[in-house]
Amino acid sequence: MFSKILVANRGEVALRIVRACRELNIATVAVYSEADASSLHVRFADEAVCIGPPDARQSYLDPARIIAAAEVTGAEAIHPGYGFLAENARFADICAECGFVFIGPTGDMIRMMGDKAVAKKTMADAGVPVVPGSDGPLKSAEQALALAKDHGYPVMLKAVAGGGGKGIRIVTSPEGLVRAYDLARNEAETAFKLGDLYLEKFVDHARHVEIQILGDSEGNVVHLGERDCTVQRRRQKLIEESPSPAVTRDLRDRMASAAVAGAASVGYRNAGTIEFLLAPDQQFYFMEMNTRVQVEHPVTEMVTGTDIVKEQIRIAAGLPLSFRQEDIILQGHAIECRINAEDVAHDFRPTPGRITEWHVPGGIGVRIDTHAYAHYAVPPYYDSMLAKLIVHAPTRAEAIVRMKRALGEFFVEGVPTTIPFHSRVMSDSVFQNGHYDMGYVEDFFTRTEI
Amino acid sequence: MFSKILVANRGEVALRIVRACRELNIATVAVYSEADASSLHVRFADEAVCIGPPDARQSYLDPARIIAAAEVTGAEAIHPGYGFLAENARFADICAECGFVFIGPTGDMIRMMGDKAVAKKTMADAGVPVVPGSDGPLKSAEQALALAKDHGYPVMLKAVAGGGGKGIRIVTSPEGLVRAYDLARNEAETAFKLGDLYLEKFVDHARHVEIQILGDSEGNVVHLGERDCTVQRRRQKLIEESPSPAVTRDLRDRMASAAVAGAASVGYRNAGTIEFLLAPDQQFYFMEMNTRVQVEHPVTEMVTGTDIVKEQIRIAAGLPLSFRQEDIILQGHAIECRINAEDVAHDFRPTPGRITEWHVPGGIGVRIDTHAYAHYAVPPYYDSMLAKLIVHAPTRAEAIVRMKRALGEFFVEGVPTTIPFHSRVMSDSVFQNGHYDMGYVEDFFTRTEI
Amino acid sequence: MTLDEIKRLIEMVQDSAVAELEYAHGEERIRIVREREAHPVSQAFPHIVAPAPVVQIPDSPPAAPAKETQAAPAAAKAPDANLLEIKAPMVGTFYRAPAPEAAPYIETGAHVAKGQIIGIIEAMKLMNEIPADVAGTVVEIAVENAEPVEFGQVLLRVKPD
Amino acid sequence: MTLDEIKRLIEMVQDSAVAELEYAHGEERIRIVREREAHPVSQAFPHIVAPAPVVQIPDSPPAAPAKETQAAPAAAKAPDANLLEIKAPMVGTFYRAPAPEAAPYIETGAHVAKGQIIGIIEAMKLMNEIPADVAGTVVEIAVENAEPVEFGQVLLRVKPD
Repeated sequence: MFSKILVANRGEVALRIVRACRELNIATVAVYSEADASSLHVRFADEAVCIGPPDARQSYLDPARIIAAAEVTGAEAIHPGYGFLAENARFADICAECGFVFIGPTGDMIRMMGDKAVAKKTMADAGVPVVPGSDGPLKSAEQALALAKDHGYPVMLKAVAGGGGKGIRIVTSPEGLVRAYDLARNEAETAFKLGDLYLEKFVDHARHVEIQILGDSEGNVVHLGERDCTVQRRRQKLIEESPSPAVTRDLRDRMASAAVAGAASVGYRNAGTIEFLLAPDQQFYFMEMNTRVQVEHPVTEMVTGTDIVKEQIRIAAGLPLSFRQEDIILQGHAIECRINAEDVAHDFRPTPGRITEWHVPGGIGVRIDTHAYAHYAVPPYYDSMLAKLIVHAPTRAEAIVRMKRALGEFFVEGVPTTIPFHSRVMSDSVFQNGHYDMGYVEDFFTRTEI
Repeated sequence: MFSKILVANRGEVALRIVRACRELNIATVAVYSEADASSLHVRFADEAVCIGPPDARQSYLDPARIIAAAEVTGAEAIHPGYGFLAENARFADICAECGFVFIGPTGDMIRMMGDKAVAKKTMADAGVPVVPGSDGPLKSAEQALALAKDHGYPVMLKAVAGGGGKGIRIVTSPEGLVRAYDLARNEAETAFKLGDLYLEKFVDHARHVEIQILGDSEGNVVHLGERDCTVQRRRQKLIEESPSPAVTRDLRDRMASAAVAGAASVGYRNAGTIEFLLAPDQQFYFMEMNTRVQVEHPVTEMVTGTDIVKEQIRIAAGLPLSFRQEDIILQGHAIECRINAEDVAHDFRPTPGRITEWHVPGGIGVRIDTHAYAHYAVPPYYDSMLAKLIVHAPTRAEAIVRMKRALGEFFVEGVPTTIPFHSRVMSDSVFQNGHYDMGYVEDFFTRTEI
Repeated sequence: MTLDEIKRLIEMVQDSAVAELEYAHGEERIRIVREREAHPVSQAFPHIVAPAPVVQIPDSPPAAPAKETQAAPAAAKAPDANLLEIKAPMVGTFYRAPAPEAAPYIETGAHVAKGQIIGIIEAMKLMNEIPADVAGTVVEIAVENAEPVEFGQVLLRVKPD
Repeated sequence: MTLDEIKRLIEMVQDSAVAELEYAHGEERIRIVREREAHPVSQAFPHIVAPAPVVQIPDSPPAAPAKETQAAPAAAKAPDANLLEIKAPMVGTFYRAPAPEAAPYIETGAHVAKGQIIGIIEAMKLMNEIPADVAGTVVEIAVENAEPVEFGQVLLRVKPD
């Protein structure tokens, strides 16, 4: 096992990794920008190194600074968290070249899954259902029109190099497709320096359901059930739950088997997530694979009793998974609300500033992951997530009232947060009955007043 | 189900009950003394009634004030928590006479278990092993001498009306016994207004292991495994864990069966705890039955996935238990540390005062139950417990490192607390190997420096 | 401006509810900012600062959180420093008269003697007569007839003799 | 305003509940800010207030929490307001000389010109020459040879020309 790990991230996920290391008796090195000197991940790490100014490109996104910090502190491995360099294949390569263990899959694996067209083809070859569409990048608008005619409108144009909801256009007619084709190419060229597009059938009233998998160096691949991340706003996840209210035992078996087969076919190692679109007819389609730990991993930890970040570290150290598939039993129901420093009344505008009052909920079945505290200043340079509030209860209905109860105990003054929004969702009958799809948040604001 | 419950307590347990009610959609009435106006149990209840001055005898211990508060607020049931009126049989009677449901067993049941000699005889009749000793109150010092000769020294003299470790003397010789007999009678007469004593064999190197049971009005009695509460100082519990490191599966079955048989034999209804002395030879002896929820109930909740306070309310409302014995599977290991406002370096002296800084731990497997917060003033009138920190992990070793990690994140300024003490215990090899007995804390301070 | 004048200004700001004072005259300019002592808790838990929140009337909606309804009346009533308060010695329902049709024990404007009964508090089906613990003229009867009261709640305000 | 008058003003503010006093008269202007009690965070997390804690030396015990060892040196060194600081532009290992046996680039008391190399920071096996961004006399070399430095850490203190 490693004796020292550098955490190449900030905020709650950096603290999450520090906690896992502490429980594994591994020393930690936090890196931080000048804007994060008083963040808890810095406070709770064994060592901390300032690596640059607030601008992430000169701090958290700069591989050279991370590696230099690992060198001067004598770290043996680097955990990238999520975001920043977590899915940067070159960074994974650099870590390996410089003699540091990258806690995640290999650079080549990240590269393969980062190319959406290659990822899709790889999964299709492994027998994982994929959304019908172009077989690799589109060669022309004419090819796009022919494919759309075959599969029926609406269809989506997606940038091969896109991700996180960026570079996607939905078109409903041949005229729209012709217009969108050139626009989307130019956009992708500008945004990702690669204009390649692919086409997919657009699945209406779909849900976003993902399977968590873990693969070790002995070739074991275990799944930890699904997470339902359908509650999104502009493709940013807001609420996640496990199990999904739309997934039956049989459907879970089929989705999980597909995910495990897909991961096993490429010899996937470390934590990964296979994201599926789930159609109302229970058909599911591979969307993409995330080659890192997810923000929403705690809901899975709570229903399975596992510690995903510890497993990531064990796997990277060459140890086998600490459980087999038959040890994983889903217990109860977990929900996560992302508490962001955002003004819901003003289009979820980020609201950095100083937190003047901070009281977190407690009691039975409540977990909080946060780097914030009373008097913490939320810096304007990074994402607006302040905390993840996760609850666990025997049933979904009990988890919802528990979440409502916990949100009612969560007091933040100084910056507006998404707490009131989440409270309203927990009281919303559509969320409560579980029959929501990816249009939920838009529909919610149409139905209710802010 | 009730629509409104009055919580006849203060501090963390009052908040615990408010939380359970909120999750059951039951309105709550908090009662409070003038010293507790800014406590969280007042803040989080739906209504709050000031019932008297700080002195508990004129507030939390006065049945008339509690009942009057229930009357003016229209509450249907009263939850007594632990301490104060929780094991006051007369209060349970008064509640029933005034038309309020007392959330606990009947007054007669409390009375029976409150008389230690009757409780012991009742349990012995149900086949529960009891500590050898006098069959009811001692008639004379001569009878005590004869019994002590039969069972061998050391023996204990206990006040029939005692409890919580009060009114107990250990004697090692006939001379000591003669001397102690009159002293203990006088003490008991003064403290409990009843001088009756009984004698028991003193079990050396014993552990305190208790079985949580729940009985409903349909006659179902279910046990939720054991708690090990051996780490005590002057008979005040400091650390509790479940399962006990000293209890094998076979021993658990035997202890739990005895506890269930004992509770079933008297038709016990609501939550109760059968406390056993566990000898090094795995013999166990009934000590007493607590007819209320225990401070340490969260460790059981964490390993069984149950909500004991919700079950208490369900049972009091006449509903059956929401699970059967076969549904209860112990998962992993839980530990609770009681965080008290006490100065460990000065003989655990209580240290009321204003909390200036307050940061609670978070992350995976951590639960906090507390009524305190930043700037809360700890009143000098009541017990010194500020918070219960509970962790849950797959194994005992992991739970210990998780507790150590969580204690390291717990910052309290303004009043000294027992946090540093708990951190040292978690690092102590004797605690870690689990081979400790009721002399542990004394031994710990002999072995280590403060 | 002399130092003494500045000193007086400081004292005025200090003893006031003013947060900041700024004064300019010709060339001269002064600005005094009073120290904030805002109790942090009172911000996070906005309505819990009153030491003895008034009991909520029982027929209000059961699910409404206490924070919304409590304390506001107590806070709104700025107590006159010259008045004495007769407070409820127990929790219960306050009655102004010994029986539904009877005349009230006391009215506003009347004189009350020490020990004189000013009302009844019903608790546990018992009617407890409440004697005045001060003497004077009744300025205000602070609770309605048949209203629930909690310990320490003000029943009467009295101008002392 | 005489010194004695200022002193009296200071005392007035000090003994008051005033946080800030500003007074101007013609050319004259005075502003007195009373010290606020220690920032609460700095109490709960005692050693995290320094904006750029010094990197811990790698051979210290790995399990020792950062709080114990960090920041203290930075806090102890009260920076002289008249001195300029040359700071590390990157994380790495600082070397005072181009090679183990070579003479240091700069010594205390020497004059340094803008753009002059004052040391090397090794990062990712690359030797990065660090030029001075100010000119003046070197008053202090704040890091040892071969010591790890973090971004923004003070390398040299220089008295400007």
